[in-house]
Amino acid sequence: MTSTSVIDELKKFQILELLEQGKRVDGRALDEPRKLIIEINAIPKANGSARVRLGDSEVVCGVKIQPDRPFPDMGEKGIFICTAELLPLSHPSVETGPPGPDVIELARVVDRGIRESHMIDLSQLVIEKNKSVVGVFADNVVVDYDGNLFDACAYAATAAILSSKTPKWEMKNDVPTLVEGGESSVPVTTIPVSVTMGKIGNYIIVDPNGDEWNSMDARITITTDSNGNICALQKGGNGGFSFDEVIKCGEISVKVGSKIREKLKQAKEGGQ
Amino acid sequence: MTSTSVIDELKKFQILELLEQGKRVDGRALDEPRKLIIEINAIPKANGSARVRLGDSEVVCGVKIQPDRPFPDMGEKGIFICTAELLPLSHPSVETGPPGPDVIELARVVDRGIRESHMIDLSQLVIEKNKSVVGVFADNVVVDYDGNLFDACAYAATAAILSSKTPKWEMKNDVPTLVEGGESSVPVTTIPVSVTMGKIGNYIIVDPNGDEWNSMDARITITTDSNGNICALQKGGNGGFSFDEVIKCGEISVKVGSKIREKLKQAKEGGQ
Amino acid sequence: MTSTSVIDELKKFQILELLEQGKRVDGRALDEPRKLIIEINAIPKANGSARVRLGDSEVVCGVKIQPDRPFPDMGEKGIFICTAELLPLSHPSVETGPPGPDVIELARVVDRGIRESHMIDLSQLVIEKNKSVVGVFADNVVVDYDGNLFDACAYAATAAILSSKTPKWEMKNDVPTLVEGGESSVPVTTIPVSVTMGKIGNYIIVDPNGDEWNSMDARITITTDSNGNICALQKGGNGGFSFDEVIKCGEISVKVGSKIREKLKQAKEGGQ
Amino acid sequence: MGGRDTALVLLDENGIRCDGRKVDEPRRIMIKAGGLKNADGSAYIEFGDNKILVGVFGPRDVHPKHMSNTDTGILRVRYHMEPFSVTERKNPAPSRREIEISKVIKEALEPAVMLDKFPRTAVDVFIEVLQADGGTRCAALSAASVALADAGIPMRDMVAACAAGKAADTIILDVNNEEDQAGQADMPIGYMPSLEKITLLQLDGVLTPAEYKKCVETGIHGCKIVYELQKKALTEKYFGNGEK
Amino acid sequence: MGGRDTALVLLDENGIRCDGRKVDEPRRIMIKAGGLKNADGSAYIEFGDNKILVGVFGPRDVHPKHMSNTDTGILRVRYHMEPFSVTERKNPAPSRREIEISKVIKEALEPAVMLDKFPRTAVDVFIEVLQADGGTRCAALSAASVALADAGIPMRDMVAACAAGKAADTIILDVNNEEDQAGQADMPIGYMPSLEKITLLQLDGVLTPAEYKKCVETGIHGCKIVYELQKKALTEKYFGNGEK
Amino acid sequence: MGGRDTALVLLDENGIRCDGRKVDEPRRIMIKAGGLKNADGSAYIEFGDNKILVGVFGPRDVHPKHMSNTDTGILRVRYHMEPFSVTERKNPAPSRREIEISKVIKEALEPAVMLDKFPRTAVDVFIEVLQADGGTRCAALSAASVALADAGIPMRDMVAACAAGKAADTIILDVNNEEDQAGQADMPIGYMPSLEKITLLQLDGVLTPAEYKKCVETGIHGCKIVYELQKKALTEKYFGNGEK
Repeated sequence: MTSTSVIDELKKFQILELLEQGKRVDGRALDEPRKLIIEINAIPKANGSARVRLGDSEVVCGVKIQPDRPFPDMGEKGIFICTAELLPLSHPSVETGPPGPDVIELARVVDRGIRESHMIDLSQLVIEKNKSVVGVFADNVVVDYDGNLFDACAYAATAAILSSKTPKWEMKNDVPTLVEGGESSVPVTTIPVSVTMGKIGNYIIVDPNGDEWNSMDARITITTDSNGNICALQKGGNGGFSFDEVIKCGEISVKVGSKIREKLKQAKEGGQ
Repeated sequence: MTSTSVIDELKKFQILELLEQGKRVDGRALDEPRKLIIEINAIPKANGSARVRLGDSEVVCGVKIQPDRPFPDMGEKGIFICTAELLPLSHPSVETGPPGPDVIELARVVDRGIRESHMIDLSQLVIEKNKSVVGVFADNVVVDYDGNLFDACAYAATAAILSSKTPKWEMKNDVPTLVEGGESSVPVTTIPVSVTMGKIGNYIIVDPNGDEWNSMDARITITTDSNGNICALQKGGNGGFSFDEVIKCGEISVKVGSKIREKLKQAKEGGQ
Repeated sequence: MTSTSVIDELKKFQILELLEQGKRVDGRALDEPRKLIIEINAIPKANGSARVRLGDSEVVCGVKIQPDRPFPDMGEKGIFICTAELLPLSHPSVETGPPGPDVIELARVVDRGIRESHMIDLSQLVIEKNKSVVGVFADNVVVDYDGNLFDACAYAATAAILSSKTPKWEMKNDVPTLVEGGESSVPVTTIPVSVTMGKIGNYIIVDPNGDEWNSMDARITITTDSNGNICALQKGGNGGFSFDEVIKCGEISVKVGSKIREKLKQAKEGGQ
Repeated sequence: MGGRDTALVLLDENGIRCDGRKVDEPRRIMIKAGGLKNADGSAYIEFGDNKILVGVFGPRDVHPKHMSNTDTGILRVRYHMEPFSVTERKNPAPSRREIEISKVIKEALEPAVMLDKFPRTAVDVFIEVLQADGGTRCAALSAASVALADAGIPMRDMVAACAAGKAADTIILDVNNEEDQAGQADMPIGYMPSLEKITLLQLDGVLTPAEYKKCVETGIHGCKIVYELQKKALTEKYFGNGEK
Repeated sequence: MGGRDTALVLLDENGIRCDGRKVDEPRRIMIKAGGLKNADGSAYIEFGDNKILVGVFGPRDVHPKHMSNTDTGILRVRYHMEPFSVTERKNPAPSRREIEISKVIKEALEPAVMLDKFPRTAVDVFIEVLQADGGTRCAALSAASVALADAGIPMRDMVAACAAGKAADTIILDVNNEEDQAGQADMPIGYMPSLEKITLLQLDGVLTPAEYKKCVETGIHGCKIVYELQKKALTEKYFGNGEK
Repeated sequence: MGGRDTALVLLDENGIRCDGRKVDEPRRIMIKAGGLKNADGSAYIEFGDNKILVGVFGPRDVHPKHMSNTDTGILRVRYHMEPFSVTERKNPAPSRREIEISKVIKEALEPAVMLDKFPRTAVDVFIEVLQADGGTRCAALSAASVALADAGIPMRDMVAACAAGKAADTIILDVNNEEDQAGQADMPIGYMPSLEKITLLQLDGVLTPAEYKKCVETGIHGCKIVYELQKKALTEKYFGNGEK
């Protein structure tokens, strides 16, 4: 039978005690994310890729772009799918096998943040209406874990998409056929940035690390777009937020998000 | 390790003792089914539906009708598939996950009872020969369990099919396309009725409730059609029947079946 | 917790002691395979079949030949797939359920031995280029186990393919259609023979039986073709081979293989 | 948000929505406590055209044992859609969407349930969507709270849930299926009115910071309407003319 | 029943069936007891073109232990078709049909096996259909009885099995594949001749009550023919010229 | 071997291969020991265009317990390809090919690892192919040896791996993707250079007995080159300027 370990309890106590003095275990301000390192084109044979470290959490995202059938009733739009997987080498507690609810939620939240921002202009990814469209698959794999994978995966996927080149296909004899030299950037309309905040006691902290993640009462992930609008949100954890906290988290996500967005732009420029 | 519980043993003893006096635990005659309540159109957005209570067993059946590819070598017939699922809220012992042999047998017996009676005239459900046909899917979900799901599901599926309206499709550009206003009843040729009997000691009882179900030595489910013919049968349980018992069960199924058939007809009329 | 049983240890000790005197537990020479009995056409309704006993290991292989879609980029070649399954009646330790790594390796090694020899001329199995090809499926089922299934399955599959007749199909209205009376042998270019050797201590033994299989440090399976060339190889087991041993095993596989090849040819002749 | 083009008028010149509602008006809601024989507690909700049944079992033993917790009870939630509940017949295998919603509803209920009162045991909440119409997770969460109360599970408060959203550039209450497909944003909210805590919050679709605030306020307003109906359902069962 | 239209004459003017048999005549049946080295008991049957192998293990320990029963032994049956046993190559994953037939055969054997003689243990019956030709479940059940006897499992009686059915408006014994596809009814029966108990009974297809009675009688007649061949197979192995 | 027809010149008149290498020259190889924070040991290899990450955990407890062995530790290996590692996006479910390669690599490592030093426990080797280019199993095995050493697992020797093969009727070292697709034979070899033992050996494609011998010799030559780079990687981490 499981039981909250004494060490976990002590860590939470220490984290809370520091927060009451306005401090965090790793010295950050409450609204300060960890150091973000973005390496694009880490997987050169993919159509786009990025390797991202957020503190000691590390994610590799590869983008594959290939022709696909459109979804029913969506014949005038390309396909975008974003996944996330925790590799067993990322942490001793990760098990192989089909993903559990935590990983499924992670993948779906990262996917929705990008999807709802309309980052990729899917209407430009049609080969032949109702018959063949371009599919953009952004697969995240977590190689090292230290909390807050929501943001680490979102940044990896966004950076990988920004770095992606899509081949060009035309229909020949009803089959999508590659057009040599037709490569272009993926059509991007905005840069979504997810900011995840944890609630410990009555404190809201940005980008919780692994120890903070284990001590949180609740969390909220808010994605904002280049216009500073909010385009996706997910509350998690077995605690609740007050109305004021929810509004405050919205404000933090806009402010922190705009700084991260600059880093993503720089990474793209640097990689070109 | 499992072991037949003492309470189960005592219940079986009590049931047998009463049967020796010609009585059942709930006061019914040996060949008397429980009270049957049929509510049709319980799921208005489905193409047909019914909510059925047989004693304290309760089943909801929804029918979905949609174009499908014909089975190989069956290009001149529509498709009929009937399923059954025990929802975990129907009884504390039900587990989530893939269905076990009991539930698979339940679904297949209910499906065959309807299929072998030729209730639905599948030859009328062809959109274009060999290319596209109409599929009728009758999905039963059990929401409360008190024995004899074979009959509860069969009645729910039959009532739901009787209440169903099928849209009309025509092939346009090789795609089945909805014809507005083309709705009609599903073509029905007969009304199959399943009657399940349990054998306890040397007694044959109709429609065993939950306690009787746990005490049975063997069971038999016989489906009859509107002509009073027998069109499907399934013996179950780890006991056997004599030749005379099998013939007697056939007679009971015809007699009891005709009464249930009237209730199914009334429910259809009432619902229109 | 598992632990090597004392009986297994004693058996291994006995096997080694005999090997030091140049003997095997069943009296065979070190490079002598067990008695091989091949019955072809054991499953007359299949397109080809064989029942093979290698000592007390017994395998039934049935070949089904049917039209299929070609693999992408392989539109000018038919399909060949060989599988292997351990039936639970073959040994008390076999469990039902999806195959484990051992059985997956077995199936893939048997498949590759035949595939890499180019035994079947797949270029002759095309119905219409890029659209429809002939698929040859050779499914092995193990019905009795006494070691060395690699060779028993390979011989069963090879004998079954040699005995196979393929129907003829032509495209009519874009559908592969059977041509009556068009039956012919499967086009065969060579007869691959797999020879499996075990290493116990410093001894190399051919065709290990069940007890020898449990005592092996490592094994090697080498397939040779009718020209005496080596066309597939798989090392297994948690020990290693020296360079000299690997070369010696190659020589044994050519020598033993040519004898087995004669038996396979005879079985085919005998069956016709 | 789908954001599909459509000829549908989501909001007319008089501020009336496509289904005749005002901007801050929820759909028809009917909640019934109890109803199932075998479940320890149950509830049935009709929320617009949603029809959802919830059954609760527990506190009961946990199998396998190592899944239990010596310090607290655990809550397990399964959100499940029937094959016939949606327009295209649904594959019976649990979808990733169903798994995520199960988790989100579980985490929305946990702050309300006094799990520490029954360590080593589990409370199981089984949600069955018989007919779906947009906003199933809010309807399901509202019914689940009633079913937990009906099962006698000690609770700090009930969680009431309702979505707010944006359509035709206006913040609206209780987004229906058409508004969800053609609209601009959907924000499901779960709220404990007595404790003033938001326990479920999601958003799909684009909102300015000001709209975001308005949307949360509107959703909480809807939750309070639902809360009254939840209490009424329990009152009817336990103090009314008995179960119908 | 498929009830497909076909030019096939199922019964000619002389009462002879499409494969040359009379109405009450079974197909060629060959049963062999034993044959497998590793199984505790085994049998092989050819029943028309059916070729079926059965292996039995047990009584043996049950894993995991909580599946065992302190009061009685348990019987486990797996009916399985090889990929090459049917016209279209079969997918190796167990089909719902195979799972149902496994259960039906298990329940047909249970009245015959004295399971109470070996509590806490299991007897496993593995049925492998090498070639299928209509009536596999009856052939499988008949062979399984012989394999259980060959394994020395104490039994009250053997279960013999044969189907009856209806084709060309006539009740016939031992429906073959063509008759099953084009015919009107198929009724597999499992029967313990000494104890006069029907332990397997299924029906697909339409019968009047009178035909129903005739059909059961005809099937039992077939079971008695099979029963003699089962006994002969065991006699040959244990008292004959030894195993061939 | 695919043996596809292709216009590609695999070997020109000067004995230079399609990627500019000589017949006995391996591709560019870069090995780094360490790198992951949470793993007990790790390594990263670039071998041609292969990019592979390996993490090792253990010795650690085995769950479930009955999988452990009282006499020895056990080694568990998972070889896994990322969806984006190959030309066509790979389905995330483990393929039969991945399961076989996991087993082959496990059996290639076992002779090197002193498993008897830590009975009842397990060492887990997780291999992640980030980018694949032909010869992944050799690159993976070479990196796994370094990761095991980095984790401090006691070893008899390291296993170095490299493939040899045949293309344009010539025995060549370290077959690349084009040579594998269009070539005549591919023989991956895993070798412990100090103990002179071959622990991985496979062959696809046709070789005469003489070519077979040459191919094994060539492969072992390649393994020795890899071995030096493995030792260099460990030296750099433990005795160099520290981890970069």
